[in-house]
Amino acid sequence: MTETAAIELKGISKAFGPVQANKDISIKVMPGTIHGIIGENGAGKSTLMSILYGFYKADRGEIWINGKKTEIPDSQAAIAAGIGMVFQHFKLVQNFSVLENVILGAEDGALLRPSLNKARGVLKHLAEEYELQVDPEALIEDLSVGHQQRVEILKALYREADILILDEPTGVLTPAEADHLFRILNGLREEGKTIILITHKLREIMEITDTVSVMRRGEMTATVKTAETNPEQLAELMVGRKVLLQVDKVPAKPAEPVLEVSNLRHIDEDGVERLKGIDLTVRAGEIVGIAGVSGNGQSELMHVLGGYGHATGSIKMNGQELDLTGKHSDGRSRRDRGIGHVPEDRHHEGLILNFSAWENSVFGYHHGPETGSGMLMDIKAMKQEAQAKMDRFDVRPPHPWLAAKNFSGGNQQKIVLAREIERNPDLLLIGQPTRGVDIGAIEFIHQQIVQLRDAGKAILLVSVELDEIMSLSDRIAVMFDGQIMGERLPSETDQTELGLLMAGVTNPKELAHG
Amino acid sequence: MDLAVIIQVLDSSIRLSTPLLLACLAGLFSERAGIFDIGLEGKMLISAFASAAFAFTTGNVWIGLMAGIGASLALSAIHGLASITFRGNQLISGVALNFLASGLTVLIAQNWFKQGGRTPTIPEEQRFQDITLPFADALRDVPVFGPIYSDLISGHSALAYIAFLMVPLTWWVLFRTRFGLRLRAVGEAPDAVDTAGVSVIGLRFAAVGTCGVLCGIAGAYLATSLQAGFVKEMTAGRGYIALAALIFAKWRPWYALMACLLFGFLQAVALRFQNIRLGDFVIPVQLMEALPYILTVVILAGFVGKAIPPRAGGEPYVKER
Amino acid sequence: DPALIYDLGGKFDKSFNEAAFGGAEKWAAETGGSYKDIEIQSEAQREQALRRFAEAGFNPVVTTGFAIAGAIDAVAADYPDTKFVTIDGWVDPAKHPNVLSILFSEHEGSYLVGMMAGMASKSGTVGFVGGMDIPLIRKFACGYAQGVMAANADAKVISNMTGTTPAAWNDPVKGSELARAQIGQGADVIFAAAGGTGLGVLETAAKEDILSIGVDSNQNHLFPGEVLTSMLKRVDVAVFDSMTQGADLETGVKVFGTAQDGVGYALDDNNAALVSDEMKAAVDAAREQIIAGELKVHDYSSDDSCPVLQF
Amino acid sequence: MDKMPAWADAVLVPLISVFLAAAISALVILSIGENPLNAFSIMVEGALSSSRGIGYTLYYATNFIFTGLAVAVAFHARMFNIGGEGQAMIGGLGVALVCLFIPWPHWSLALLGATVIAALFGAAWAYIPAFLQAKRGSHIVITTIMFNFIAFSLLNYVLVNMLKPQGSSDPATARFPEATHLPTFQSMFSTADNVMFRNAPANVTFFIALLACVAVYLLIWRTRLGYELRSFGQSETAAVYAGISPVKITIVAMLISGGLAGLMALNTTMGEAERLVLNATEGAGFIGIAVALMGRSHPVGILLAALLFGFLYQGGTELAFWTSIPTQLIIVIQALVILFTGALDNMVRMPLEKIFLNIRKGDA
Ligand SMILES: Nc1ncnc2c1ncn2[C@@H]1O[C@H](COP(=O)(O)OP(=O)(O)OP(=O)(O)O)[C@@H](O)[C@H]1O
Ligand SMILES: Nc1ncnc2c1ncn2[C@@H]1O[C@H](COP(=O)(O)OP(=O)(O)OP(=O)(O)O)[C@@H](O)[C@H]1O
Ligand SMILES: [Mg+2]
Ligand SMILES: [Mg+2]
Repeated sequence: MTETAAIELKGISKAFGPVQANKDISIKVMPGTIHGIIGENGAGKSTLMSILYGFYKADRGEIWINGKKTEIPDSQAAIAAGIGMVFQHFKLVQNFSVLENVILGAEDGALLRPSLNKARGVLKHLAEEYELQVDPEALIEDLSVGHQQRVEILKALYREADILILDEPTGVLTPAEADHLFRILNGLREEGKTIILITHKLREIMEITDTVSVMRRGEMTATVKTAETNPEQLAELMVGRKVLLQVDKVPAKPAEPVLEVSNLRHIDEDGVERLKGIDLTVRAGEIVGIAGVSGNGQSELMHVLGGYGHATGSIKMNGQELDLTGKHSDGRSRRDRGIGHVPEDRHHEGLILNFSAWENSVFGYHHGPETGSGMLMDIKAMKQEAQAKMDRFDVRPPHPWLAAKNFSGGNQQKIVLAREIERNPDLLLIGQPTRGVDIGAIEFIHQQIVQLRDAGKAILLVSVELDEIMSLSDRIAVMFDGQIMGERLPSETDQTELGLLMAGVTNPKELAHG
Repeated sequence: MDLAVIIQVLDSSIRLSTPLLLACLAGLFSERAGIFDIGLEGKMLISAFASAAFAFTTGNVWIGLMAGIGASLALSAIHGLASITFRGNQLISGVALNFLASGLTVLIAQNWFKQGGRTPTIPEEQRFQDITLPFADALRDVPVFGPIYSDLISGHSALAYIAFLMVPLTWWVLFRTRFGLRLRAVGEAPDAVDTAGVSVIGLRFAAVGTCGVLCGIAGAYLATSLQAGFVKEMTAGRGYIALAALIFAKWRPWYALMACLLFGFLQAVALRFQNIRLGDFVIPVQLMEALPYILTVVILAGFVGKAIPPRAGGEPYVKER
Repeated sequence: DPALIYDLGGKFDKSFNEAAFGGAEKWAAETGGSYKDIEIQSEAQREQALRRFAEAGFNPVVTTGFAIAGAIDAVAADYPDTKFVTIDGWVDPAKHPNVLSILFSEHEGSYLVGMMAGMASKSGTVGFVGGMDIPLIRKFACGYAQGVMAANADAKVISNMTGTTPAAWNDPVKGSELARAQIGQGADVIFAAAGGTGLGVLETAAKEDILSIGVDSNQNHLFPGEVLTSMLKRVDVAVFDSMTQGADLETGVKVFGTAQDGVGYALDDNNAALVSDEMKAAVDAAREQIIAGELKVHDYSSDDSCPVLQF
Repeated sequence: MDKMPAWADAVLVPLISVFLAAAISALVILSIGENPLNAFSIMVEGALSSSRGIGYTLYYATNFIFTGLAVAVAFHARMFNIGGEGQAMIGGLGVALVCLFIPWPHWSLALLGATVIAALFGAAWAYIPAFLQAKRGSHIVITTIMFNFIAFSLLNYVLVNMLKPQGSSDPATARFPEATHLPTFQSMFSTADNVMFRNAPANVTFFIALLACVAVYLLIWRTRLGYELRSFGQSETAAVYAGISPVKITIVAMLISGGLAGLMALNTTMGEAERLVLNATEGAGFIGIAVALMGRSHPVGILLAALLFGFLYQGGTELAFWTSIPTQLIIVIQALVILFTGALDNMVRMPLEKIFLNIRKGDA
């Protein structure tokens, strides 16, 4: 083939101080294709893309765009070269409108009004062409994550990007939103745009990409045609060993109820009722998965159970009522009652990013025996304990003194998990356990959860990944608009039925008939 | 209380509010761009000195104003260097610059004029004159409106009118221009600005520079319009009050106007109504003196909700993954 | 050589400390001698400065401001050969034979300018602007009010303090506003005893075409023809005398009252046109009466109260 | 994994920064026609070369340790307490009341009582801003600024109208009784034939300040409360997840902060002046901000920064004694030191990091 590559990287290297994030990486992406990049947490994917987008400067190497050697010293140059990027953590101004975010940096002239008017027209056009509907006047902070992502794509298209980079775009999306995104990407490919897609999900790679590259420890280990490979092979290339892609577990043996929730209601700060009478039971020795499109009250349910959010109704733990509004409705009291909690948002809830790993490993349990019994905390014991936990959970690097922010997402998650599981709770609340985590780590995390269940503990799992819910849960409850729409056994349901329940349809058959 | 007294108090409020307003808007530009500035006091002070010194020596108050702005800008430049270029701590930089201004003004003034850290008195005609608005005299006898127009609205110096015009102008710049959009964005999410291909550093320096210009005007107003020269420490904590007004105003121009007028009004009232007698008991002057501050706390506690600063405020911008 | 320690306000406060500086300069110029001086920056430095100068052999050590009296009280006994002078402060002469306390009868001087204010006022309302609210300033205010009443029994005295922090000495902007507020209430003569803040009062009075009265030093020249007079407190004379006497300084307690010309009113070319003969005659008569002991001006600090003014 | 060895960051960077500040100061001194070397040697001699100079340096440092720690504790909980000045002032009021109106049998008991009251008064003055921040969201920066002004007015009223001895024109209380006078360094360290720290104001409060450093260290890094405080400062949502009450932590942190600021009054009011004067705090509350920031909110750093400022204060006084350099120059030097060590430190750090990285690459 003699066609010129849309993007060609030659010998890119980049070090952050002593860390070599990219080592001599070369890659070629043809125009009008979707190119996937996979790799473990910290493999260097985001760094490579940031270099392409001019966000970082490479130490060495060349960038060729459409057959021309191009210097990309800053994002402006990247934009000029027709590159657009959707970062993993969106680069949006939260209290600006969609329009303002779109025109930011691409205004026509010193006054805003003409730019805004023009953008309004262009957005309307783009929305129709690529299914990218968003309310142009809405504030970003009022939009769902999926819509925020659309704004990011719109930003790139508004700047007439021909090359679009997406870094882990589906990590925070619901399945429906992810499907929608892929439709958009397909549309863009048909228009001749070139797309680079970073993801941890092999299913997505197989579904949409044309070619795929695998990265490991800063190096590009392989580039293959998607059609000529399979998930198992990719997983092995990525992790360097065979990976079990299916959760391996024996049937559950549910015993007596540990958690009994009845008629639980919660009204948030804005006065909106988020939980509208939840009834739910979780027994010892079973995993109950809660499926649902995010924003339907799952987070609030976990918050109320975990002790931050007042509620009415009743929660019984091992037969005893929990305080829902008073002094004992905080996280500390919940932990005292045997409830462990791996929160959805590890960056803002589960960890203090600037604390060391050993400090994080007692977070929430700092009044417990882990910290010693004296007036002062027993730091030596805490460090030893943390080291032991990190070894058992294979946290890499196994250094308790390292700050949490210096661990990759997967390893951060393991630190939280180790803390909560090693406490041996009667009930473990666990939210989005594998968000943004690479498949090697996912396998490990799933194993831990199943082991805990087999030890006779109750587990309540919330995840937007239907695959994860389906494969881990012993029983599935579907939430919609603050209510449980129904419970199903994984063996007796499928993604379609769950999808309908998640959309608020209680009786799928009814829908089929009328 | 008759109209004349009310007008006197309001008139006084306007004069006391003007420097606060200029400094507050100055802080608004800086902090909206994510650079906290507790050095407003120092910038005002150094400008008060420079404007008085140059107005006196050149005999031209406009040159004085320019010198004041220039001196204030010099401090802004240091603040920018420390907090933008070298990603230093913005609070420390502000504290340091306040000290620097406090020391330097007296040191230089003493060196130049040998009058003990003061500038000589600037003759009346070399200062900013009070401007009598058209028809002010003719309309004075019209009931109610007349005194309001000719005694309250008319009769302030050019700088005071500039200060009040700065409010709509600031609003317009912030919310209706490209510069304003980018400036607000860089205070909320500098990474968004950076990835949109706009220089974070350039924008922030522009904001800090604007802050310097406005503080410069504020200082010149004190020394060459309200007063006839520079006296050491003559800003007397107004920079801190302006900062409080800024937070009070939740970083919005029109609210800033309200907050500064309120502070000015409270001070004017406290000055005008000392030694109030309630029967046998005389309200101590100390209570009147503290009243503006007490009322501020009360208002803050009772009516003003949480003030959320610009999200990226106070933090230097470091590219993040 | 003598040494001079200024109070916290600093050497060039345009009134009190500056007068001391003037006295010292005059002494140096006339005698060709030299002296050492320092501006106090913090409380702890008072004692430090006294000791430093005493140990270095300076004699006498002259100090301004009442606040240093406590430090002298603590230090004086350690340096029996050094003479200390406290201007405005009071140190027990029985306890410390090597200390001279110089006290001014500010109330008397204020009384005199108060009389002039009372006579010059057409509206019958006069003002007083003090700096920080401290007893010394109340002493000024009280004497002033008595003088005003003596000239015009129906007169009204508006008395305001600028504030309660040291910033009150250096806030001419507030001084201006206070002056305006008093003008608004009818005042047409205002006495400012407020350090740098007073400059704002004088400035505004000049601008609004009413009369003002300066303090401590002769401030008539600041706004010629607009300042009615200045209440003189001859700190310069006190310093000059002390330095002239040198190490042989006579110690004890010295009152610089009207009789000693320690306080008075200023008359020069700048205000000659403002002071009528009648006014001058009346004030001079009162002055004689005070000297003769026929007229007693109440001193606020004697009992912390003022018969004609409430604080 | 760091770019630079820890010792370089902790020692080399501040050292070079101080040097830069000194260099610029030298230029300023030159420009007003004085000899900088001479000035510098006067400062060092006056502040460090005699036990008396050291006594003064330590006296000032004591103030800055307290106010620095006060700011730092609040900082750890992500609050900016600008109110140290007012809290110290009210702390002083407490000290005065205790010393004047309770007949103490011995200084040690008086010190104990005064310590408790100073801390309580300071804490009480911090309580209202803390409460308003916690419950009403009123910004602590404004409220503490306001409370500084209010404290001044209150103290002025109390001194002028209530506590001032009759007939005195000084707005200050009477001298405290003999039994409350604290031992000075002179009385503690002098021997019969060798007088140390002659007449220097440094007193036993300095050791309380050192104890406070240790206590704050333990509090912040070793106790559960400190752990909660830091957690809250890092992330409020995470703190709530962990069962830490934001209201409680906000208030407790400010109470401790105010208490520490209040303790400063022990040194000035009980230790030095032995009476309460109007201006006892002398801006130490504000210097405390600089000290805390320069010391990176760590007690060891604060101690060092406080000593540096103590040196500048005392050295500056000596400069004023023996040269005709105006005292304002000292303020300028202080400003430069704060600027270079506190705000422009990266100007030094960045090139140093490069150098170290290159050295390592050379090694590798
Ligand atoms: N700004 C930075 N400073 C220092 N180290 C960095 C920085 N950015 C990335 N790194 C390091 O570089 C390496 C590669 O990081 P990168 O973010 O590119 O990984 P990734 O492949 O995107 O991982 P993930 O799958 O978790 O998103 C990691 O070791 C990371 O810790
Ligand atoms: N607050 C959060 N809590 C949990 N997961 C998050 C959060 N924010 C992002 N994620 C997801 O976690 C994944 C891991 O990214 P994270 O930033 O945690 O670590 P990382 O992989 O090392 O980061 P990076 O890729 O930027 O180097 C991402 O795919 C992202 O979708
Ligand atoms: Mg990444
Ligand atoms: Mg990631």
